[in-house]
Amino acid sequence: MLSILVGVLYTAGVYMLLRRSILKFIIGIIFMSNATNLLVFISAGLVAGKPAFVNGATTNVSQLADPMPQALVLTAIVIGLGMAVFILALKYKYFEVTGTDDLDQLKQTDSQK
Amino acid sequence: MLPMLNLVILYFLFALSIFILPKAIKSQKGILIAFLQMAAFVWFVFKVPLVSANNSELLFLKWIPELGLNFEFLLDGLSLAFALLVTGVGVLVFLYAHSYMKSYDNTAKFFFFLLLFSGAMLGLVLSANLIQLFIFWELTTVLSFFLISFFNEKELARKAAFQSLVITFLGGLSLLAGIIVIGSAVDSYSINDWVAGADKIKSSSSYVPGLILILIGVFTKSAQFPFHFWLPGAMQAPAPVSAYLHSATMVKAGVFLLARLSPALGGTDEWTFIVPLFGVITMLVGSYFAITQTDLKAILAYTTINALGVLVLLLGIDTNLSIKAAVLFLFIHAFYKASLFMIAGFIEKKTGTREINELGGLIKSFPITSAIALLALLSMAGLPPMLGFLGKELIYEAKVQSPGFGSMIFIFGFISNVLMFAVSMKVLFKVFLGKAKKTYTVSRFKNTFFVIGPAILVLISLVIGIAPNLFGKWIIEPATNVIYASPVNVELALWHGFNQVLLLSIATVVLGSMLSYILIKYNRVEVLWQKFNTTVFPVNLPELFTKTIESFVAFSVSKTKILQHGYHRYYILSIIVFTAVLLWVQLFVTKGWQFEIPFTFKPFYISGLVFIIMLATLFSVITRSRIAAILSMGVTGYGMALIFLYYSAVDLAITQILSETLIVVMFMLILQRLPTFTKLSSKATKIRDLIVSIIFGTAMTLVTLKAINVNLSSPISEFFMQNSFQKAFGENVVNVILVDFRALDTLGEATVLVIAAVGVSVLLFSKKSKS
Amino acid sequence: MNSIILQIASKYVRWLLVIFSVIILLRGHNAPGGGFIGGLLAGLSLAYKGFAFTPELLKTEMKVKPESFMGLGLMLIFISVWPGVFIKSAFMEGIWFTIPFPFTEGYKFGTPFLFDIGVFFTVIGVTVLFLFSLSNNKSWK
Amino acid sequence: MNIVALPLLIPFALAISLLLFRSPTIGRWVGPLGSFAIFIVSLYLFSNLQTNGILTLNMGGWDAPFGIVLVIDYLSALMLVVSSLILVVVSLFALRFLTDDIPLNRFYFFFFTLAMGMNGAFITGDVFNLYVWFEVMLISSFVLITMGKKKEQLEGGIKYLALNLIGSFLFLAGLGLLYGKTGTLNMAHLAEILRNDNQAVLMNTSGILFFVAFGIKAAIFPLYFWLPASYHTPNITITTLFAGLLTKVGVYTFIRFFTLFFVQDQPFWHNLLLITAGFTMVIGGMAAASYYETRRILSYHIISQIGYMIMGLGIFTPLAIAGAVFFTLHNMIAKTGAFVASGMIAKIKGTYQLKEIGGLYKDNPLLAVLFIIPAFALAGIPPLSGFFAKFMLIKAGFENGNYIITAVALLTGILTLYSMIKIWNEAFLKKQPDNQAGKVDVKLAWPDYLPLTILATASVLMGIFAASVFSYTMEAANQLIEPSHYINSVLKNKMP
Repeated sequence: MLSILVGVLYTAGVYMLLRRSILKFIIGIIFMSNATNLLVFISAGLVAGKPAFVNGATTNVSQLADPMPQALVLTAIVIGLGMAVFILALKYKYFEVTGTDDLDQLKQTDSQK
Repeated sequence: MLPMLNLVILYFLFALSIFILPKAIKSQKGILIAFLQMAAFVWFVFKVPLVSANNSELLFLKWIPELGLNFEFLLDGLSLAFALLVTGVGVLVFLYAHSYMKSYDNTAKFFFFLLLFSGAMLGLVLSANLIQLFIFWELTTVLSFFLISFFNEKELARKAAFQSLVITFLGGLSLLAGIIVIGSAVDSYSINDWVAGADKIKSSSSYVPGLILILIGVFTKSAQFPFHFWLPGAMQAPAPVSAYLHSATMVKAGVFLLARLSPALGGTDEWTFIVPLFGVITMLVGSYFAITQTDLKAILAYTTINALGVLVLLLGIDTNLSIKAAVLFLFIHAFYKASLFMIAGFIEKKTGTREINELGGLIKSFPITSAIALLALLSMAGLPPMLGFLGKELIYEAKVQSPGFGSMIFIFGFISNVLMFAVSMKVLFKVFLGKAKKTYTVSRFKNTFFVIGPAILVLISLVIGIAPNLFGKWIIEPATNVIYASPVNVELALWHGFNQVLLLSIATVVLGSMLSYILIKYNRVEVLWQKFNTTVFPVNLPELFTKTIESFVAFSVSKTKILQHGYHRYYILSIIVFTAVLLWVQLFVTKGWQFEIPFTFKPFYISGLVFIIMLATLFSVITRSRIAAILSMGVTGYGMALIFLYYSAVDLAITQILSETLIVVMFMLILQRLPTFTKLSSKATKIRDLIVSIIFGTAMTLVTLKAINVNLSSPISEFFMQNSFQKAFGENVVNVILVDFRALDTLGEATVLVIAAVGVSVLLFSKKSKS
Repeated sequence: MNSIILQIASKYVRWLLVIFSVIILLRGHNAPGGGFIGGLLAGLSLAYKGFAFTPELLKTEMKVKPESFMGLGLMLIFISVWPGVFIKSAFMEGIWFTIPFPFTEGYKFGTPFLFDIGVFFTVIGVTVLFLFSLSNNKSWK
Repeated sequence: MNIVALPLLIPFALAISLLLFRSPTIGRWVGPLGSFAIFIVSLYLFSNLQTNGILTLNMGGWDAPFGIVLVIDYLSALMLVVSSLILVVVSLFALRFLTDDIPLNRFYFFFFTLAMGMNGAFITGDVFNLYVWFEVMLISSFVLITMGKKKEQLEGGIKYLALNLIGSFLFLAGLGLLYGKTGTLNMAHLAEILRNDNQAVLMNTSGILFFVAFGIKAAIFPLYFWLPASYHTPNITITTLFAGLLTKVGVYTFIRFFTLFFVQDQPFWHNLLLITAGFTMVIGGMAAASYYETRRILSYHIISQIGYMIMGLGIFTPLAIAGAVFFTLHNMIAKTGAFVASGMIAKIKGTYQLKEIGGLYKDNPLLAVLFIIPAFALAGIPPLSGFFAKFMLIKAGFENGNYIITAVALLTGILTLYSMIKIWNEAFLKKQPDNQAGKVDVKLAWPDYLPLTILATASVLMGIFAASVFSYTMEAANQLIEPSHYINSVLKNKMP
């Protein structure tokens, strides 16, 4: 079920990436980011209701949820946050400079001179 | 034997030092270099006795032995013959250049490159490792590029330099490939190993492709048909360069290599078919086009092509006679052609033209020069008592006796010789004899260096022509022995009886004289002939070359425009499609889809949650309101946080909520300053994008499903859980991983955030906004 | 968004949030929380004031620049890297000692904790700088 | 004391100090001196490696595969040394060539974070850690490329960023799958698991994700589009920094991953690598031939040359991989040199357009010499560094029977030469065009020549001392082809 959600999120992400609006593009990026995080999270297996807290008394650790992917996803979320904000700022700046939201206007750097 | 290496190094060091010479000496650098060449020449002369006893010296230095790459300098009959040519002609050319280059600026550059070239050429002919030889080979290519483009502000010179560079570089690549291909058969690049393993090479499957690749290299360098056309173009170079590179040395590099490889690769059917074939064609092309030229240097260039053709032909015939003839002709040609080029340069300097129709009767103004030219032309025409006569006789003999398609070769050789004779006579009568169109005054002393080079060369030619035996024994025989790989007796004599060959020579002279008479007497014949040539041979190779390059560039431009079209979305599209295709291929190949899909709706509230997230996502995609899109994106994010929470990831859920909040806040901050959505894509585009997205999305789903089902090893995280409390003193394993077990990740992550923050501030705070 | 309610509420809520974030940070090692979460919370609480009033006000009011927060945070991280290599064997190796605390076993303090505090400050600085930058516009109300 | 972490920590400390102290004077000193310190440390580590074998450091004292381990083998060390040399050069270059719209100390801040990310990527022995360093490097480069805030820079930045972000996501997804399947992130441990398991072929799907992710970073066909769209937009200093380093990190990871992990279904991977390599070479070369702007020519040229490196990996013999490594090292130096030269030309003439300039051969012979060395090195003309790299690759290709790709590689050499000679002909040999006659050239001072002199010398030395460079790269290749040594060094304390 969750893997289908991954697929849906990727589909939505890619579709949004392929739109011409800058804003939609960023939403696409965030969907992709979420999809990837979810993928990482679920690919290591899921354990419900047993978070990885241990103390001296804990013995049977193998029943707890795997904390590793959690840590990885946490890192990835934070990195994704940084990236997302930066791209937001970049697109905003671009809009400020050029006054367009259309990605198809981004042709100048590829044109022959 | 170290001197050989030192000698080559000396050349390079000396070349570098040209730039730092004190001014007073700097102006005499031509003479200075001539002394260096002289010393080298003498050193080689002293090696003659050694070599004529059929001994050789080898210097072996390890370099990168694993690659088969070593320094191997070999001095034997063949390399000595070439080394003598390189240094001997070098002396004279530098003396000549000393005078010739006086009127130009930047001569330091010129002498630098020319001397470097000299060193590279010397290194080339002394190389016994083929990769080492290739290195020097490429150096000569590059240096000749610099020398041809010496008059760099002339477009023609640049074009010619570029053309010769591309052709010879192409050939160089082919040569390299050939060397590697054949080298892998005997696992060595040393010529000695090649000769020793000749049978192994010839029977291996790589022989034919390797031979062809090497021959392409040889043919480009030695201006064989159909690569010959760069050589006339190269006449844009200053005269010393033409005299040195394009007659005596560089173009002979290919001939040298052919001779070097002859014992290793020669003698097979392929060799005796391909090599003479191209030699004959080149010989004919050279002489045929030489006759209708009117530019003195162009005539010389085409006759050089002819001579190179003859040399290749003789090496290809591969009999002891033909090889003997080849070695002899090598010297003959170097002698007369270098002197003629020098004289041509002299004439151009003094008269301001190279057009033979504008010249005439130069003997009156320049008697000495003209006399030298006369002798050189006689040698070229193959008349006694010059060395050229000897050569021609020997060549005829070789051709007559050549196996295989000997008679054909013989007929073509005869035609070519007739043409060559006519060309020589034409030049002689049109330029030096006949009516003077203008008289030139010359001061006697300034010309010394101009004349001394050609004079010496012609004199040698004359002396050896009359008394050739010593020369034959000492120089020709050792070289022939090396090429033929078995002892050959060389007896040379100017007069060797009244025989078939002499008859041929007489016929050549008679026919040639008639032809040249017609050409000189009736200018119209020549003009008509030229017209005939342009109609019958409409393909102008240099132009074809330029056109090919141009059309290739045009092709590249159009293809690049198609690929680098600038549409950002299509870049993404192509990446996604590429990924999706590869993923699907892999899914099929590894049959990853065959296992069961654990499709359950339990627990139902998670299913409900997933359903809501999907709806939110979908809504965010299709809505036309920006705020709605962002908020539903937020819902997706919070939904994910709930999933995390359910599946035991408390910290993760909190982080997700907070960062999602932050992102939504950021969006809201700039939202009002961005334009509203407008409809930009057509329906067809949307459908296409949708299909691509779905293909990609399903691929990812399947991949995920697969991942859940494969478990190759138990995870390392159990270690963390066991040690988190005891060794790292923390109960929250996730946090302990972040700050202790994998703290380096967190360090990087914090750095990413800081960079992003500073980056955003750099981007948006600006003292002066530039647009 | 210049609402009075927000402004009044912010006075109290903000400080509550900051205190809460510090608690989150401190207990992070043993319970959900930690530097990231705490930092984000604290950063958002500062931003909250920005929402309530104007970011310009916050900018003038804040005595410490966000960049200094980040610098301090990274510095703490950097410092926490070193004790391990000198006292034990490797960079970043955890060094722990116990601060005696009345009525309990004592509070364990170590370089990983220092590290976490560094992260905390860094994230505060980053969040605030993000908000400053993106709201850096005169039309913003 | 085990100082393997220093290549990471030095730039980190320098970046912090630049964040805290923002005086330009400090930046002026910290930049070059800091880079030099990194260079020295790299050299020290390299010599240490030669005596002690593979160096490892378990961060936090946690044994591999549990903690993050830093590993320096020959490949890492060589990349470290050369890249830190590039850092030194670019830090000097920046002093003279950065324009006013980019504050120097800000530049150096991102410069060092970039260096930190790059060094981290080179020395880490942990795949997720690699991802983190990739991101550090990427976000630094995102900021750098947009720093001038001009329209085309923002535009190039958006394309660059978007495509690279997709790469990052795929990388991360691949990582998740990898962990999900194997339960470990340590490279050596992964390699051990994947090599001893016949089910490992199921990993190929994650392999694809890595292939695309690294392909985007390394700019191979058909994933390279971001590079020519963006590389010519920022200040030449920044372009130079990117040109020498960024794509090569992608190549590094390619080599690392496809020698360590994805070795089960070799024909598939090697054919895929070779096909993409061939297209990359040809299309990059063709595109380079079609431009008349130095930075664009050189940008496409980067792509073309990436093809050679990937080709070496695809042939997959020790010699071929050594050739790929050699080629990468050579290319980092020579390519940076070519970009530096183009920056110098542009500073003198005020434009990158070849049609508007000329006459430099006469006016500035020193620059001519300094340009032609890296240019010919790139074209593979002996005895400069490029020749040996190319020779190794071609030899390996022929000996392994990969005739087609080798022929393509050889013929691409012509395209390379053509584009280099085009710059030479137009900028140096040709006369200044008449319509530009009025322009006054900017005179360069001696510090302007310093960076290029270092690079040209390095390129020549690499040719002269090709034997030792060869033996290093051969060592690297042997370690890569036979990774048991690597695995054992990393997992020496592995708990049962």
